Amino acid sequence: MKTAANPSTPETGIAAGKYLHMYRRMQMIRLFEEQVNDLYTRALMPGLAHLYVGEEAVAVGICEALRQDDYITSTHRGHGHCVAKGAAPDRMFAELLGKKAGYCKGKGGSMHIADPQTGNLGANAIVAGSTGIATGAAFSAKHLKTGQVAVCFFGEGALGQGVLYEVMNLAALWKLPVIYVCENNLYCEYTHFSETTAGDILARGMAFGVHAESVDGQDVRAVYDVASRLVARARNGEGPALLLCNTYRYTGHHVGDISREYYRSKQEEQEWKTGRDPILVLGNWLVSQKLADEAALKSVESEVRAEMLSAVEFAVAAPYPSPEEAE
Amino acid sequence: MKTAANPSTPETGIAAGKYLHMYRRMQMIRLFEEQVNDLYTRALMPGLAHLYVGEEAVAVGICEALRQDDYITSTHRGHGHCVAKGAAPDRMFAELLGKKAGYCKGKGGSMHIADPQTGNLGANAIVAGSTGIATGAAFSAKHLKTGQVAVCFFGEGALGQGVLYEVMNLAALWKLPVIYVCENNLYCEYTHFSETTAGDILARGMAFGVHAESVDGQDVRAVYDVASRLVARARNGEGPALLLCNTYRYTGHHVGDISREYYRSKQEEQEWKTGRDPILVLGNWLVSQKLADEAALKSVESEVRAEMLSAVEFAVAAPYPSPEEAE
Amino acid sequence: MREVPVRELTFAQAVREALAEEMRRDSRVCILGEDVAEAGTPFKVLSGLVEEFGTDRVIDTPISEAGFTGVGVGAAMTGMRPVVDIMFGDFLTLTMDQLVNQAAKVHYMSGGKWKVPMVLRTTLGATRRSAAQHSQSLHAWLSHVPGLKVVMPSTPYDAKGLLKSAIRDDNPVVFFEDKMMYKQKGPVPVEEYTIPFGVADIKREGTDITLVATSSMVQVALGAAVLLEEAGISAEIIDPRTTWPLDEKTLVNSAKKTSRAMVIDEGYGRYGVTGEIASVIVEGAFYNLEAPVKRMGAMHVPIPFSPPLEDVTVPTEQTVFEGARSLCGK
Amino acid sequence: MREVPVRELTFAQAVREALAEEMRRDSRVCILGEDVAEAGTPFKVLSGLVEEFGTDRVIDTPISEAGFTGVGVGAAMTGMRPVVDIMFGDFLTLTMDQLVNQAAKVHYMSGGKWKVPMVLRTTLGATRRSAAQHSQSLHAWLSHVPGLKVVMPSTPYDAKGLLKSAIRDDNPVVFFEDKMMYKQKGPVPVEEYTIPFGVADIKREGTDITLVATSSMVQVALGAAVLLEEAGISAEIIDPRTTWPLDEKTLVNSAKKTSRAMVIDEGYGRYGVTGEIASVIVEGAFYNLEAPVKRMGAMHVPIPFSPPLEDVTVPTEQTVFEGARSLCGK
Ligand SMILES: Cc1ncc(C[n+]2csc(CCOP(=O)(O)OP(=O)(O)O)c2C)c(N)n1
Ligand SMILES: Cc1ncc(C[n+]2csc(CCOP(=O)(O)OP(=O)(O)O)c2C)c(N)n1
Ligand SMILES: [Mg+2]
Ligand SMILES: [Mg+2]
Repeated sequence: MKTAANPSTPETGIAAGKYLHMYRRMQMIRLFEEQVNDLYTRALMPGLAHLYVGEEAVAVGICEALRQDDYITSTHRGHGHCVAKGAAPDRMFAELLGKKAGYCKGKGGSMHIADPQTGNLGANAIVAGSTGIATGAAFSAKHLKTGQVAVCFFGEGALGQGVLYEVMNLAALWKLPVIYVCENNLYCEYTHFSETTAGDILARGMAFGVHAESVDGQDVRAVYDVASRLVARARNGEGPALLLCNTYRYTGHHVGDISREYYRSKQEEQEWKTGRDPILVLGNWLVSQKLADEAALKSVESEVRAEMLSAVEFAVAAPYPSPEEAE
Repeated sequence: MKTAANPSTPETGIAAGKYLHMYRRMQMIRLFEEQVNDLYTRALMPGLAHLYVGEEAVAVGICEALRQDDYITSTHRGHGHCVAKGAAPDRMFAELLGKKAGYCKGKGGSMHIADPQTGNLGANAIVAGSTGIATGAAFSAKHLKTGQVAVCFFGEGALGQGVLYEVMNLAALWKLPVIYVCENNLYCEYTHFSETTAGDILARGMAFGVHAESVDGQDVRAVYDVASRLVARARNGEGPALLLCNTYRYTGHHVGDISREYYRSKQEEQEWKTGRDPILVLGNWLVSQKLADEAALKSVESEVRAEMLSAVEFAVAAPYPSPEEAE
Repeated sequence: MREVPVRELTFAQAVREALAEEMRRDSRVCILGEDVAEAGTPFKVLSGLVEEFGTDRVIDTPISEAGFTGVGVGAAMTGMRPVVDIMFGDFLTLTMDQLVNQAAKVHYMSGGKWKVPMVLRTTLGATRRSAAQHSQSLHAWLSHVPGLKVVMPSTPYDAKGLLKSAIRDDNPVVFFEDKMMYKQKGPVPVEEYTIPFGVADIKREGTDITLVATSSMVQVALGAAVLLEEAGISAEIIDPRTTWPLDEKTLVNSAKKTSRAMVIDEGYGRYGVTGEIASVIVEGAFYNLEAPVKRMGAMHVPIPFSPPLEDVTVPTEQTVFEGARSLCGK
Repeated sequence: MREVPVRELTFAQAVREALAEEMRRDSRVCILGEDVAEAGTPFKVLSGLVEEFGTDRVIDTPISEAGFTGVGVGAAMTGMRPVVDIMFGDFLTLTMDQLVNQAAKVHYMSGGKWKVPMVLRTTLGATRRSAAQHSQSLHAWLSHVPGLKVVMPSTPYDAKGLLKSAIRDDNPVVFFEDKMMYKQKGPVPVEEYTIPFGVADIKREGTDITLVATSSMVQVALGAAVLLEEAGISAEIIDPRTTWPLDEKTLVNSAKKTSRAMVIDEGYGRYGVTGEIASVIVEGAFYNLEAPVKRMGAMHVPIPFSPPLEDVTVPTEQTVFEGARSLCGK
């Protein structure tokens, strides 16, 4: 890729390499999901999957602010978090196909990828189901004095689950190094969040003594900046935070959710896709800052696509576990 | 009793009879509990009971603002709510002793008194266990257009239960006529509320779109005033409210909790009992306003005590259910 | 019943028709749940109801299973007849306090003063490649709890008749639908009917062995019965239809007649429904039994995602056939 | 084991000693729960621990059973060994998602990558006049769930040895203590010991009938055995000690020997522990049995408050005696 050798960007002093890395990571997520959808369409993937397309800047902006041994917990829409935290696409695809080479030996599938090596405590198919786990990981970090931070990703639908407030209260009382990242993509399944959420999201954190901020979830640099601050704060013993990331899922609730007009308009989808696409936004910025040119960005895309294709190939060819392994 | 014939009080325009009635109701609760403790000490009552002594102004101030067909839900510390809503002490004592004449035929006991006649949906031994029920009653009132209001009493310990926030969110979304009354008596069992409650209680309501206010829970007139406003608001279709009542329990968490020094000082107890006793506060005001004299108040006390003694007598003499009734 | 006009409906259509009829009959019946209105649930079971009954009666909720189940309990106590929708049976975990400590106990604990005419509809069943948190069949838990009735329909006909009874019941009923069965078709009379609780249905008559099967396992047992027939074994299939109340008599009488029994249920095999039903049969038919009652349930592991793994965790026609054949000593 | 120095400890003291020893041995062991620190729980089981281990390791929580159980799961996955205290077993309803969908499944679902060395201690048992929401024995639910181990000690000796094993187990264990038993005394060796899971204990040897009893019911069965002895019937009493893993062999062998068996458990009688254990015995000892296995559990009603009502809902020495005698045809 043609870029200046790790120059500091004028605005933030962060190495440009970091932003290029983020660009690549976002492309990885997008193109990973492209393959997932393809596998579904070709009837090669058992069950369903919830794509993260459109929300890439959230996972990447946050995870880039983390150490490898920091913890994350993830959701049913978890591929993006896994990739951003450093999981290998080939073993992720293998898991999605139920193959033995998968992260969970095929036992987990799309909604349960977990990986101790990258601090991934696991995706979770219960909405808000991992909020306790993330808070517990922060509890360990504090008690064992490891300096680790835990990030709990959840969709805004999880705001409906009482356990979230129970653990925010605990985290605030005990000053735990945990960051609750609310990915508000405007919908829980087929219902707009305004129909299910009274009051104010940030106020919900603050009412429980949790520091709260919001950020444009389509701007990876903004996400990264605020995440870096909140992570430093948590690591510093200053307690938990709630970060509201405003974002949008481009496609259906899951791969089978094709006809969406009854709950949202094509125009709304179009506006998010064209005006605020996180990959375009960062790409344009990289170009405008002369940190990369269009050709370089294109070549990232094609490199990543090739990587994904070979990862898929690996997964498709990989053997299933044998039935005795069920026990 | 020697009082002027139902004069309006200068301050609020509320009939003095109402305040005298409140005075009597508070005495009823206090002397009811005096008997409960006595029954326990004499080993006549099976199990334990949680006394409401010290908190009388909350139940009375709220319930006086309600219609008979308005709903309440209550807690493990529920005798005061039952009395305030109009339950008969003799059948309450019978229930506490497990007698067939009790409100629940002896099946419920102290923690489960329920009475459709007075809109009492039941005391509940699960902390926050009735928050859904109260919200559901408000749901019915709205859907059936009955004009009823539901009041959900709970101790501040219930702020730890996530379901409370789930139902507050629902009540706010659906503008249900429900009032969440938080009785902050400073302790959940043997732990001070500040050790278990981060952030701010009123903010917790507001963050979910619930109107929130607090009041001195030892001043029955103040409680009644704010309750009247909130009830009118709810009946008017303006939605739910959270009312924080600051109060204190004079005695142990339950009748057996005698040695309390390890979690709170005698001095603290003394300050609440002498400085802010709800019965004294109202009594002094009634006297200062010349709405009653000391002798009249004394005679209320002795009338009520006699009533309680005969209610206890009834309950002690009443038969147990026969074992076949278990099925 | 079979004399009146009959159509073929899917299981989902039968459920929907029961709801629609009861909602027309009784304006106090309403539906509460996630994505129940315009979306008609992810399984499309409720499609069309909001159009007829409006968003006042078909009510989308936040993802607050405990909260809206609790609202259902309170609403039921005070004049409504709510049908609460819990999308996946796995999410019952979140409603257990409302269901078990509240709904199930209110009537008894209040000395009969308050009633809770609430239905909680939910799903069960694996093999949908949905992994451990979206595949469980947790009806044993609720069957264990006094104060709850538990319904497990296995055909469109049963689903409709039992759901109508559930809605008319004055106390809480938990209604389990096999999510893999929604598209299965079966005859449903045009005329109104209800099916009482506690009455088992003999889904197939036979003489050599009694197969007691619930919900999803009834079709599996029927398939196995065909294989057994070919092997010269005549299987009688009993569907209890409700695990509580349980029609002990029909189970016991069948086992007495055939002298051999096997119980098949999709819940985890240990400490589940099969233990109770097998024990009831042993208690009632011991002296007529030629062999111990056999049980088949889900393997005692969290349900795995990978198809070759998942497929071996639940009873199939083949494993039921083999189990029954060996029980008959063949 | 009985050669080494032995003292009499109460059940509560035995539990406390197990915790204290494990906390000394392993600094990752901590306690989370309501009023566990200065108050030492309402049952005073934990009195003194906070003085030795401090509030960093004996941690008072808000009334957030789901929340702090979830924290326990996450803490267990990441290096701690939390012991979560749920005051009354009835409150398990609130922890079911964390326990069943999270704790129980993490190890399997992650392909063995993550472990959850968490113990959840809670109580069971009625007759405390605490009514329907504070008296339940809900261990059947957890025994039904793959991924959980379930421990039901019946003596101070067992409580100590089993709790130490639970704390050392690398995956979740639910530990049920009978709250009516806390003051019961029994011999406990001074020297350290642990008791493995899945090993039943023969609490009394006998030849005519096998009484399988769990937790609180072991004492009841022992009392009934004395009455049976007087009636000329020799009862063998087997305490499985853990319902999962279950020591099927010891149960079956005893039933084979005596030819009659009865299972007694304080949980609700229907769809509970007795159904599983009775079925296991029937499966293994059918051809040796003279009579169907009998079961006794709590009456199928919410537990009533009134003493004369509550007392008839649970098995007693007298009802066990009568049941066993009639099972022996006397
Ligand atoms: C406790 C629970 N209830 C319901 C569901 C079904 N469900 C799966 S995803 C989802 C919507 C989640 O919305 P949100 O949290 O906003 O996440 P998003 O899908 O938008 O990323 C629902 C209701 C579930 N998995 N868990
Ligand atoms: C869900 C649940 N957890 C724990 C308990 C045990 N418990 C009974 S009362 C109580 C304290 C409640 O405190 P609070 O809500 O402030 O009410 P108060 O007793 O002060 O009136 C606790 C922990 C319970 N009954 N329910
Ligand atoms: Mg969303
Ligand atoms: Mg309190």
